[in-house]
Amino acid sequence: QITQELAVANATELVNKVTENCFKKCLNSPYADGNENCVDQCLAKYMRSWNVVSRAYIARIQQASTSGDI
Amino acid sequence: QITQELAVANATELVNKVTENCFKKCLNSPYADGNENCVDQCLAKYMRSWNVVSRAYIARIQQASTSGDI
Amino acid sequence: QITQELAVANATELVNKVTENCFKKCLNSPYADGNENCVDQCLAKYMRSWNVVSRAYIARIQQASTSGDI
Amino acid sequence: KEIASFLEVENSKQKVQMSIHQFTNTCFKECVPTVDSGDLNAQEEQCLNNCVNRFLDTNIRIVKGLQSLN
Amino acid sequence: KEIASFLEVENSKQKVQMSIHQFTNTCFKECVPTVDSGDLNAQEEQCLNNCVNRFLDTNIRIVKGLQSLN
Amino acid sequence: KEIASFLEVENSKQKVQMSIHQFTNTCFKECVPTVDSGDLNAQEEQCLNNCVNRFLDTNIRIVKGLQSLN
Repeated sequence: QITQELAVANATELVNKVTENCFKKCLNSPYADGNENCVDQCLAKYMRSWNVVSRAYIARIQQASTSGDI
Repeated sequence: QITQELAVANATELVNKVTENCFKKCLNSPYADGNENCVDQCLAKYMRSWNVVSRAYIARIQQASTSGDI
Repeated sequence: QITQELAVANATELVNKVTENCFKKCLNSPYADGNENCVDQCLAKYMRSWNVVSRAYIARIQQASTSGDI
Repeated sequence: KEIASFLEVENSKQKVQMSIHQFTNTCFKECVPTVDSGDLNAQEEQCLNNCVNRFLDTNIRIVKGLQSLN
Repeated sequence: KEIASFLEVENSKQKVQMSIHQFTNTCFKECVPTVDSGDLNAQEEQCLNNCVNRFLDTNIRIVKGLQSLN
Repeated sequence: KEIASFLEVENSKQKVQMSIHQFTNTCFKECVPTVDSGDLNAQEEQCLNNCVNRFLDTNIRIVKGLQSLN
């Protein structure tokens, strides 16, 4: 059950961060029009970025735990 | 008592956000002088904005709950 | 034990804030090279700033508690 | 059981409040660039309204987009 | 009872610490634009001092302004 | 005892997840300035990789710097 709560916390954090970032990149004051196409592409880019960052970070953690360093 | 604690949390959040926003809009580095007039107007504008945002958000929530969408 | 937990929370907050600020001031996209010299100086400046801010804030608190104002 | 439903209602009210704080913070920054009076002018008010609605549109689109990835 | 007053003192010390973190973060960004040595120069130090004091002035003015609305 | 070690593992997994959220948020802002397709180009991907590694370098350097002050 704890695992599930953490998964919800993670999903919520992801939704919040993507919304914030893509709102800023795709929409501008005075916000008269939406930009769904940009939002969709931004979401795709964000998820790809998440994967790149994730791989890079985990590679560093493994490297550090192998070399005994942190 | 819980209701009261939440009211305090809300008031604190409001004070913090208004302070941050109005400090940024009314004062500039090297911060030699204050600008009380601007801070007062900024607070008034912020509270009016809070009301506009609040009405717009609640209208969306009601619309969504009526149409069954979220 | 509580005191110790708070000390850890404080140290973590400090590390996070210094890292964020010095990363922003010393490194730039596309992040090809590091800048250890800048990071070291930035850390030194941040700690000195922390001391200045700390003194100024505590002076205000004492002044307020003396005058009965907050 | 009554306590549980009381807590649930308080919790969802609190979430709405916190969202209003967040939207006001985000939209005030973008829609109210200057402080020269305590009133909102017509453009500012329109911008705040649009901002909330576009932010919610973006949020909903991203949630749907993420669900379709699963 | 002793435990309660111990916790209260720890809690208010912790709040002061967290405010110092927040002020240092805000004021460092504005008052220390470049990192070319580990020392603060006179203007930077003055700016940091002013920044804390103006931030607290703003905070107090906003709290009073909100109280007068009630 | 098994519960304690389960919680510890979950806790450290959660910290890694939250760090990935934070790094993606920071690095996406800097490395992905425009959204004109859903794909990352080679420079963006390289920048994201570098960004994570430089951020971690900075973090480690600051932790070591703070330890040497004690």
